[in-house]
Amino acid sequence: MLEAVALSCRRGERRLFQDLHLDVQPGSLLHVRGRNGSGKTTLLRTLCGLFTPETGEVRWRGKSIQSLGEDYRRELLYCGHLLGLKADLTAIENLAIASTLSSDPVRTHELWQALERLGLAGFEDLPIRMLSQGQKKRVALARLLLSHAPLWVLDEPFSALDREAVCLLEELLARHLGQGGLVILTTHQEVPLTSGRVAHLDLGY
Amino acid sequence: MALNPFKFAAPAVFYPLANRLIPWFWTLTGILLALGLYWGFFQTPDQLGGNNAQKEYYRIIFVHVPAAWMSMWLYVIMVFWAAVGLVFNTRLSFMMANAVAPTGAIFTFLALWTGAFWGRPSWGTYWDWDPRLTSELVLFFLYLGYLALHAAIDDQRRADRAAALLAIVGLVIVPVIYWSINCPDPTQCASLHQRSNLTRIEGNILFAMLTMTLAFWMYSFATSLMRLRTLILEREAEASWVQELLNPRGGR
Amino acid sequence: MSAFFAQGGYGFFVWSAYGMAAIVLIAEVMQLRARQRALLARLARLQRLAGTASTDTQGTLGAAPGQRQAK
Amino acid sequence: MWSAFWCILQRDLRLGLRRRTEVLTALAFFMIVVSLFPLGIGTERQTLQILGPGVVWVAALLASMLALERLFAADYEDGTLEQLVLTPQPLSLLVLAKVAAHWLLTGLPLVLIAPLVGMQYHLTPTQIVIMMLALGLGTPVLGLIGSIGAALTLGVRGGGILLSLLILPLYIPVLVYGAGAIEVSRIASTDAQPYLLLLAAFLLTALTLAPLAGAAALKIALE
Repeated sequence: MLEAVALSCRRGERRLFQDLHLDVQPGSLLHVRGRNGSGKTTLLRTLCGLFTPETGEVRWRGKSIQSLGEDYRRELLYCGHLLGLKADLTAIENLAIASTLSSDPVRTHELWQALERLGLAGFEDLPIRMLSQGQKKRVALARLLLSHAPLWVLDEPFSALDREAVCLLEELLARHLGQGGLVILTTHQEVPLTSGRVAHLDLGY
Repeated sequence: MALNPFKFAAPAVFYPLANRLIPWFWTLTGILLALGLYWGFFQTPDQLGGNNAQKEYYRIIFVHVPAAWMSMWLYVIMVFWAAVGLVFNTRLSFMMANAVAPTGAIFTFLALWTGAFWGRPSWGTYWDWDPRLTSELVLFFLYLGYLALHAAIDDQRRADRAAALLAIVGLVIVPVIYWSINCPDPTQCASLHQRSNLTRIEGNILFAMLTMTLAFWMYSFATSLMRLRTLILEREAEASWVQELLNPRGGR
Repeated sequence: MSAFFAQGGYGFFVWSAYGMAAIVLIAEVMQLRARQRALLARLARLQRLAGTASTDTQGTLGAAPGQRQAK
Repeated sequence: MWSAFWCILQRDLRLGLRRRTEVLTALAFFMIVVSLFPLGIGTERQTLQILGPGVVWVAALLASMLALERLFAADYEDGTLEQLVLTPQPLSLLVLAKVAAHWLLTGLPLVLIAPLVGMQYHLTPTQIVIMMLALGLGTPVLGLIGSIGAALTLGVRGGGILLSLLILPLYIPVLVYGAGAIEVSRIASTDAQPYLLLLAAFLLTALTLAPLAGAAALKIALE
């Protein structure tokens, strides 16, 4: 479903990886591992189309993501190191904007339910800047709950999460994979998954 | 993706080619410069133009006009390579644009300086808001903008592409700037007065000026290729072909 | 010859223009040559460092691992 | 698609109003610069009337330049810009929405405060009306062209000064015809008509081309 063909990327003068091939099938999770600076984030951003590779191509459903453009982005959800939340807006406002922009708008009560399920009851209408780092991360993860995008690209999703949130995220990933979704993520801890296949990709060795 | 269409686009192949071309361009520059200066100073009448003829100071024309032309041509060449770089995503094209930019900026400065020293005897002031001088000044700012933006961004790749886009936007807006300076009052838009047409100028002067222009072209090629050679080396320092290049005996 | 330098009394203007042209163009060429020579020297030094480092100690100084075994 | 445009416009307006300082500083800067000139060049009517149009426009250029630096910077720092690029909406439309919101917050106040400035410079009532029209047509163009520069210098050290070096030369046509319109309308306001038409032409061209260049610049900046 998502392939990368002869991908090579360069950051400044350093070549991060060369001739990288990928083929992620529906219902499977690709766990990208590697030391700091081995190009994990660059690879993820290349797969999303944020970074143009020096050579090689990323294909979704057989077609290059450049030619697909908006269609590819409709089926993609990216969570990077930065949470993508406006500090002055409340959690509800942030999620409402994210869902209108993702062109499959969600009714407001679903927003409240999602936040409640992520243990943010009572914090929904506070400006994000008043929340703790862990709570902000949960608001960002609420988008996983609301999104219908089959492809999830997550950069260090488990960072700054407490025990309970980690279990919740694992449950979300399992449910997504169960429905035939794809996940590409980087994390420094093992990913104990209940359903779906886990593949590993090691960079920089 | 298919290998790059044009073979010379690979820096490794282009570097030796540049090495061979540079001496040729220097010799051509030397010959043309000598011929142009000799002809300009010794084979030309002592004044230019019919009625209120310009005295000997008109000879600044042999440096001012070629420099002004080069400043404009090099900007267009810079934008061409910038566009090629953005479209084909080839790093050498961006290096080409970076190699040409400083020389273009220098010619713009030269055009302004020599223009001022020509203006003083013929118009009575070093600076006059004559549309041509003002446009040259604006072009100088565009060059400075390109160089400043490229230098300010650390990541080489983003610097190339950002500066390239700025150059393209600059080229799109330059005609509008030139036009708005030339006819600030749209109702009776003064035609671009003093269209300097070359035919009226006396033969020898014209010959000297064109020779000097050719000399400046050769100079631009030579300096751009030299700067390009250094840029390639700087950016491909780790590449294997650079190691062989440094000790042709091939390691121990 | 002095008429040549006088340029009909406008020598100051003519030679300031040509003088600046000469200064600027020659300066550019000198700067380019110096930059190239400095770069080549630096690369050669890095090369030597990489060369000597690989014979006595096993430290890597940017030389590709493959190249080291090739000795 | 237009719901996304409206959503971003609304979001930025809400953000702008919650952080009123950024809005007021651009306006205050404009007023201060405009009020400084008479102290520098003397305060008799004649010189002020001649210099008025030019000073107003240069101050408008500088004020919009200062406000532009924050156009994308806030979104760049908290990661929302990445999300914007990755939405299934055309990026140039979102850039247009952001520039529109930015103009409503910083450009429009300049137009509304123009009468005050006109009085400071003893401009005739017709000149003040023409000034408001010219500023109304010109300031969006400043925002649109400036947004390209803001995107190019995103996250770059010394971005503010660099932005002005890159973008001010591109503002010259707007400055020439904007100031010209006010200048020539001292006698009859009809004389300013060709100037205003030209400014309108600049606005239409900028509306179509600038967002495309801005979107490309954003993609380059986010790499």
